Amino acid sequence: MSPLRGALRWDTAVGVLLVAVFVTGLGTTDGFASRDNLAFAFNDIAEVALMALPMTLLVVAGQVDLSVASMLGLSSALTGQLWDSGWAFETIVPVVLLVGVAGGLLNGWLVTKVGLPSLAVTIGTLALYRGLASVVLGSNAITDFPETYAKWAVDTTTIPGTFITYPVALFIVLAVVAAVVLHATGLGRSLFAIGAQEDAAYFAGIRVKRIKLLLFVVTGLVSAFAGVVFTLRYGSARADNGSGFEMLVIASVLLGGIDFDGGKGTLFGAVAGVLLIGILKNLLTLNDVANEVQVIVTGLLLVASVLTPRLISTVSEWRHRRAAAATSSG
Amino acid sequence: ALAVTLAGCGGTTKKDSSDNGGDVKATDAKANPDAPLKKGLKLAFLPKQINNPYEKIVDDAGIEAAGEFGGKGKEVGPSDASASSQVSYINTLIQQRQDAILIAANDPNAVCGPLKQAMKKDIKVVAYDSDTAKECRQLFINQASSEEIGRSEVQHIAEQLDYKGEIAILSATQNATNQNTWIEFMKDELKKPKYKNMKLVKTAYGDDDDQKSFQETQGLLKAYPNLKGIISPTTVGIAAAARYISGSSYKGKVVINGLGTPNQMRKYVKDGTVEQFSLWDPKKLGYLGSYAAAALASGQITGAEGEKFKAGKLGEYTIGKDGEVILGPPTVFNKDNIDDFDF
Amino acid sequence: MSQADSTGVPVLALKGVNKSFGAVRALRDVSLELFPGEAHALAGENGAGKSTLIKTLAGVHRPDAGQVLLDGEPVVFHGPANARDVGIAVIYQEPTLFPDLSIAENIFMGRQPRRGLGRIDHKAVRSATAALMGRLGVALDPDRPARGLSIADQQIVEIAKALSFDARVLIMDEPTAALTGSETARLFSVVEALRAEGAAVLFISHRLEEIFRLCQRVTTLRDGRWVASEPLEGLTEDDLVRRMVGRDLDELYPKQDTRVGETALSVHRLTREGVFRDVSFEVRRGEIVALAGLVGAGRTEVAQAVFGVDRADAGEVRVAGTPLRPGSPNAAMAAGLALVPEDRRQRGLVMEMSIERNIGLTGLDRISGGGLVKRALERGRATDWATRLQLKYGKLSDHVGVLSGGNQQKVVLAKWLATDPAVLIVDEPTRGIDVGTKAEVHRLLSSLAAEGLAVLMVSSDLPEVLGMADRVLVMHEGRLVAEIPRAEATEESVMAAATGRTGKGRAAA
Amino acid sequence: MTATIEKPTAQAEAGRSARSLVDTVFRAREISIAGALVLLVLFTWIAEPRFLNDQGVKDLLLNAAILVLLAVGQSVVVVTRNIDLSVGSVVGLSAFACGKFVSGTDHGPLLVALLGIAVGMACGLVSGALVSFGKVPALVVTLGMLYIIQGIDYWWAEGEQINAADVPQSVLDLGSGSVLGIPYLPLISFAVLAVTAYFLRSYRSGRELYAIGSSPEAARLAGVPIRRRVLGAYVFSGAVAGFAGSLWLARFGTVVADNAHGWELTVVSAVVVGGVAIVGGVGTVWGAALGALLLTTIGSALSVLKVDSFWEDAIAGALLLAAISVDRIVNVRMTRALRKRSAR
Ligand SMILES: Nc1ncnc2c1ncn2[C@@H]1O[C@H](COP(=O)(O)OP(=O)(O)OP(=O)(O)O)[C@@H](O)[C@H]1O
Ligand SMILES: Nc1ncnc2c1ncn2[C@@H]1O[C@H](COP(=O)(O)OP(=O)(O)OP(=O)(O)O)[C@@H](O)[C@H]1O
Ligand SMILES: [Mg+2]
Ligand SMILES: [Mg+2]
Repeated sequence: MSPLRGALRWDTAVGVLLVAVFVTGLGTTDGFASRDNLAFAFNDIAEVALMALPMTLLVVAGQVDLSVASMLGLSSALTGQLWDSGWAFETIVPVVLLVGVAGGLLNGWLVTKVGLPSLAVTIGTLALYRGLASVVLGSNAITDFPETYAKWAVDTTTIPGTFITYPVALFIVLAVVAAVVLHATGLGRSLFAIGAQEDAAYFAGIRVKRIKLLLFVVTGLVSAFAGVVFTLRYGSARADNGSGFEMLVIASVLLGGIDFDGGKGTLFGAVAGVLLIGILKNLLTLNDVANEVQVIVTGLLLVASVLTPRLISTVSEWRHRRAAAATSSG
Repeated sequence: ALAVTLAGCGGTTKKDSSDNGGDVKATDAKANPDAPLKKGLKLAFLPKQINNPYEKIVDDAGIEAAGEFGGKGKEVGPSDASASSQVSYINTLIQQRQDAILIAANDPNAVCGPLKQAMKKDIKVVAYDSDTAKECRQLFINQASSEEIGRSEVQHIAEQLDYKGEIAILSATQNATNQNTWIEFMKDELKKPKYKNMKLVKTAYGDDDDQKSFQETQGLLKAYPNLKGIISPTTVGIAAAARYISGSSYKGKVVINGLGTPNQMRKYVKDGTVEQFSLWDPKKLGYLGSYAAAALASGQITGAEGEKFKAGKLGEYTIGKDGEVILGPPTVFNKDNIDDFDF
Repeated sequence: MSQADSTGVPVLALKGVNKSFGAVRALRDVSLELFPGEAHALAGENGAGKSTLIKTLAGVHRPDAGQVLLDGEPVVFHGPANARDVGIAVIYQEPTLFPDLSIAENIFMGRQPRRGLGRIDHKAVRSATAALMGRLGVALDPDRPARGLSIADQQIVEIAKALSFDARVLIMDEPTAALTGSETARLFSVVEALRAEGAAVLFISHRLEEIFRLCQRVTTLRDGRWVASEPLEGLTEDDLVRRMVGRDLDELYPKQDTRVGETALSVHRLTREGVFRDVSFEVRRGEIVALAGLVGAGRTEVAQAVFGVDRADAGEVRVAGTPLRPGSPNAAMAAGLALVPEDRRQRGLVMEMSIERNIGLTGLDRISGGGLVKRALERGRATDWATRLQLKYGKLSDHVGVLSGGNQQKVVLAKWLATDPAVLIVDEPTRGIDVGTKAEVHRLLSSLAAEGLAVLMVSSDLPEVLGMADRVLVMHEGRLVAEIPRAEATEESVMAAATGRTGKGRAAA
Repeated sequence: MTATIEKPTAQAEAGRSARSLVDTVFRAREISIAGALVLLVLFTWIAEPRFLNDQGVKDLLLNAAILVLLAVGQSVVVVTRNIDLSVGSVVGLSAFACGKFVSGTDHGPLLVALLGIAVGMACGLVSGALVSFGKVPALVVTLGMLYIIQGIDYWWAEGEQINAADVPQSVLDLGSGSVLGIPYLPLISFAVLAVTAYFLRSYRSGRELYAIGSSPEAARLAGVPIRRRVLGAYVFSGAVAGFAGSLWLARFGTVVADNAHGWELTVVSAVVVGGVAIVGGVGTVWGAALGALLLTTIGSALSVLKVDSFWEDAIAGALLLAAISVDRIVNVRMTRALRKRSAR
């Protein structure tokens, strides 16, 4: 019974679905399996995937950060503006990352010190950071980033012999770190406790506020870094870079079975969710499936991600009840 | 290289990278003007946004044109017009080994990398409607020369107003490059002595938002009681302005001209609010793009200045500076011809 | 006293009911009959299935097998609303209020009196609530939101809700667990009145004397099985315990004599405006100090301020002589303080987490090595304490939410005892715990104290206070009004202080 | 015994004075937003008197009308501890459906409104059924519905645009006409707002929505028909969004597939700013409507003050944060003062 139920968990199901989609792609679609395409397909979701990692931790702790995409945009705009005014790239990156930390601190401060709900706060900073991005860069687009750095972000540079690009490699490393933190450390346990029952966590001596603040800071930092990667990858800094990514990040995390109410989910699920969205998009596009159909598929997957486990447990409960009735009457 | 630059000046700055990213376009291939158009060419149209009504017309016409010379066209694209969203489609088109990509770029630079890759793989790239950086495509099909659009707008409205009176411009956003170029040419044209009795009082911005443009029109008419004419070189603006005026007391007293689509403007031309307006035929734009791409893919042209190719029923075109091909002067629509068009 | 006519038709009955949750068989072939005009007690250890039985009667659970009979006819309830509509009122073990709504709305939700066009008659709702409060002898403001009510006040609202039905059957799952004597007395007199009007009453309590006071018959459950249904007349408390536990019980208050050591906790002029003021006391090693008082006297708040989850406005707390950083439970824990909170569902436990993880939560650094949590250590810690407290559970990886109320309380105790504290503050340590376990908990506290632990015990259970405490501190309306040594502590002396009838001469040092 | 009676009396007295304070705090939520709104309007008006001329006031009301409507619908869902992220898509679909329906015909506004409401109700029915009967998290489901409805809309529209010229004049008149100088749209929004507010206050089913949001478990035990109520809330929110779609058509005349794209977050922020707790059980539609009015007024004020459009987003975001922070801080202070005042 219980191993069966374990296998039917949604995050496992997303993993299986991911493999199935991948294998289907290999079998049916020309050009899907090529090194170039795979490198591209994964690299194309690198920023969303990077931001999904801290977002997973946040959502497990019952919080959310809707300002990630705006922070990406602000970081991109800043990178562009500073580069254009002659700063050295080696100076720009730390400065931009610091801005990310500051943005995260603001979110975290408003949530922990002022005591506002994170959804409300980050809807505000979503507008604020995006607004600052357009203040910084206006409607300009900055290009001509240094090839020495740009080449590390693009999909044509891969780890020799593989289709793994450097942003993706970074993602893999960070995903492992995040998985260990979430599932094998005391901090991870605390995150689950905070998400499931904040009061109880606080009464157990867990430093709830400090941990939340830390999470927001890390999210800001990673989003700012994603902004740098994005800028280099497209070779174009614009204030509207990555607009709307927040929904994509959240959709991937939710698709991976992370409970938005906090306290439940696995990092594996979130990673599988991100990759599934990326691979599916690539595969559907290769097969000339119209964009609107892709949008519908994303929606259906999200609905299925919560409906399927529900149906499965209803059915198994029902079967169990029948079995119990049978034994007690027999 | 990294070590050198670091040692050299303590960091990588913009100055160091000016000669980065060499020219990929180095096409050694010679043009063969007599080569026949290849059969079964695969052309892909990549609009700014798949739901843009205007680009839909362009692309449909292009796809139809491809049928004429035995090619196959298709339209793919994102549903949001952000800078980056076109990139994954370019990649896909490369994987699908299309013969040519026709793109209306959302961002001249963000699409550059993948387009260069496409050209490396011998996929021809033609920009239309909105150009990419020059080195990232072989041709740009320009709907009309900017100078011609700007000057002709002024000429048209001047004729309607008998060369006297106050006029205003209702533009899109403050940063729209093509709008601003046109407005510069309009101002330049107005400097000519024959317009000495005309005065440009204000340039308003409706942000290509129907409601905003509507309100801006209202504002213009309130603020400048002697206003005699409005030029709106944007399809959203001219339609909103016409809608406001047709339902107001200004109808018949204020002239509206600019760029609009016949379907949007038909009602106002028929009810007399608007006498005439202009636009290039987006169908012809698509048609020309399709033929240009086919000519490239068949080796008739390479994209060099001065080369010539035949674009079906539109006749012969010559490639101008920087690989630009100009569709031709805009069509002027009025009561007599508007029913011949449906877009 | 109208003895029920056992030969008549029961208003409500269960016949051969089975109910399982996954692998747990909570009820097996259980039958029960409730007659009009009779108060019927339901007895059993924690996890015996009492609450499950009640929820089956109330339409919350559907039996897997067996029947619910109403007036002798089988019925199927499709939900609590169904049962309510036929006149069954239920007070559940855990108060289930709407924190954001007013007390009046809480009581009449979905049944508000209406005026024209189906609109709610807000005035009538308020006055009916005020009348109910009058009947219960409390003066809670009908318009006050339920958020922030103490557990006891919440329980009173629940009682008022049940009374508002004019029900034929009144079912009460440990309604008195959080109440003090006087409130309990008031509740009983109201129940007596209802019973006299012909209502059937089903009553659960772990306080046996209450069962004997209120009820005529008792049904005993053990491990989900029916043991006996019999009149209480002629039964002794020991008989009843034997039915429940299946053996004779040891002493209930096994107070050991200990050597009192140096001061472990000292609280000096602690004040939280509007809640309590100027509270000073000491607890020494080896000592059990009880903090008594009426409901709402501010005991819980003092405990929380000492532990640092609430910030005090003034005053100082020292542990072993070192002042504690205020407002930091973390610092308190580091100094050797532990707090078993009153509200176990919100504050004591993370309901969706497993038993072992809940127990591990207070010692994350102790069960980790090299930054990583060691599963074996975590499980060892949980197994150890589950055994010591005789926790009744399926697997340690089960959610604590599925445990019975008493067993949940044990998990909270386990999680704090596992921190090896020097000072243990327990707020209502045995609320909802069965007699057997209660004795266990008392023995445990007693032996821990003997080992040198300092215990501050907040309790509303007077016999417990008298039985266990070396000293009794009494609070009245936010002030510490008396300190009574064990020898002088009697029901009268404590109650006199708690109700403010003592002269200030006896006030705490 | 006497003492027991004495004690609660004292407690109740403290409780009563506390209550009136509590009341003020809760009402303060609406008052503080209204205050912020008045300040903003006054400031802008002093800086630019034309802000409040005839047309200016009309513009303010018109700009807010549709957002207010959506905020009202959203609040009803949010008080039940759920959320409807699909509103933006529903408005888009409904506006397009209405546009397609009237295009080139002379259908009247009533028919258009009914169609819009029907489209919206259908969407709300699906979301609501999934949330209430499927017992799945609302956020995920409605995010999914956002994509699904949007996809259907795109797929149906195929890049088509409905032009004002194709829309019957009677429909456009609804969007631009007015009575006694007040445009129809804000009047309609106000009517919907008032009726909804009255319903939520004075009907059992309205109160039950709050009960569900405050504690679903308690609501279940109290016999509240949770599924029906939640479904009802979604259908209502859908209907309102659909109605907003038809008003969109009436006001703007021109519709494309992605109208109101991305509005879901604006609507949610209006609701949150207006004091409706995102965890349910608390808040009024009046507050939500004020929140919506504040958000749109910030936008209008900035453009009237000729603030560089690049700054608009940043300032709007900062103002939003300031509004909710100040409100929160005031609230905390009041609660603390209240505790100390009840000190004996
Ligand atoms: N929802 C549930 N899911 C799984 N197991 C449950 C559930 N509810 C109760 N149980 C189990 O059923 C058994 C009986 O629990 P119940 O709550 O009826 O005990 P009880 O007699 O009321 O105990 P207490 O005196 O502690 O309240 C326990 O073993 C408990 O763990
Ligand atoms: N979270 C809260 N918000 C507002 N008032 C509260 C809150 N908690 C307690 N109170 C009030 O503070 C006073 C002291 O309550 P406290 O819980 O400390 O009393 P107690 O003596 O521990 O009683 P109990 O037996 O109910 O725990 C009471 O009037 C109570 O209603
Ligand atoms: Mg129980
Ligand atoms: Mg207490």
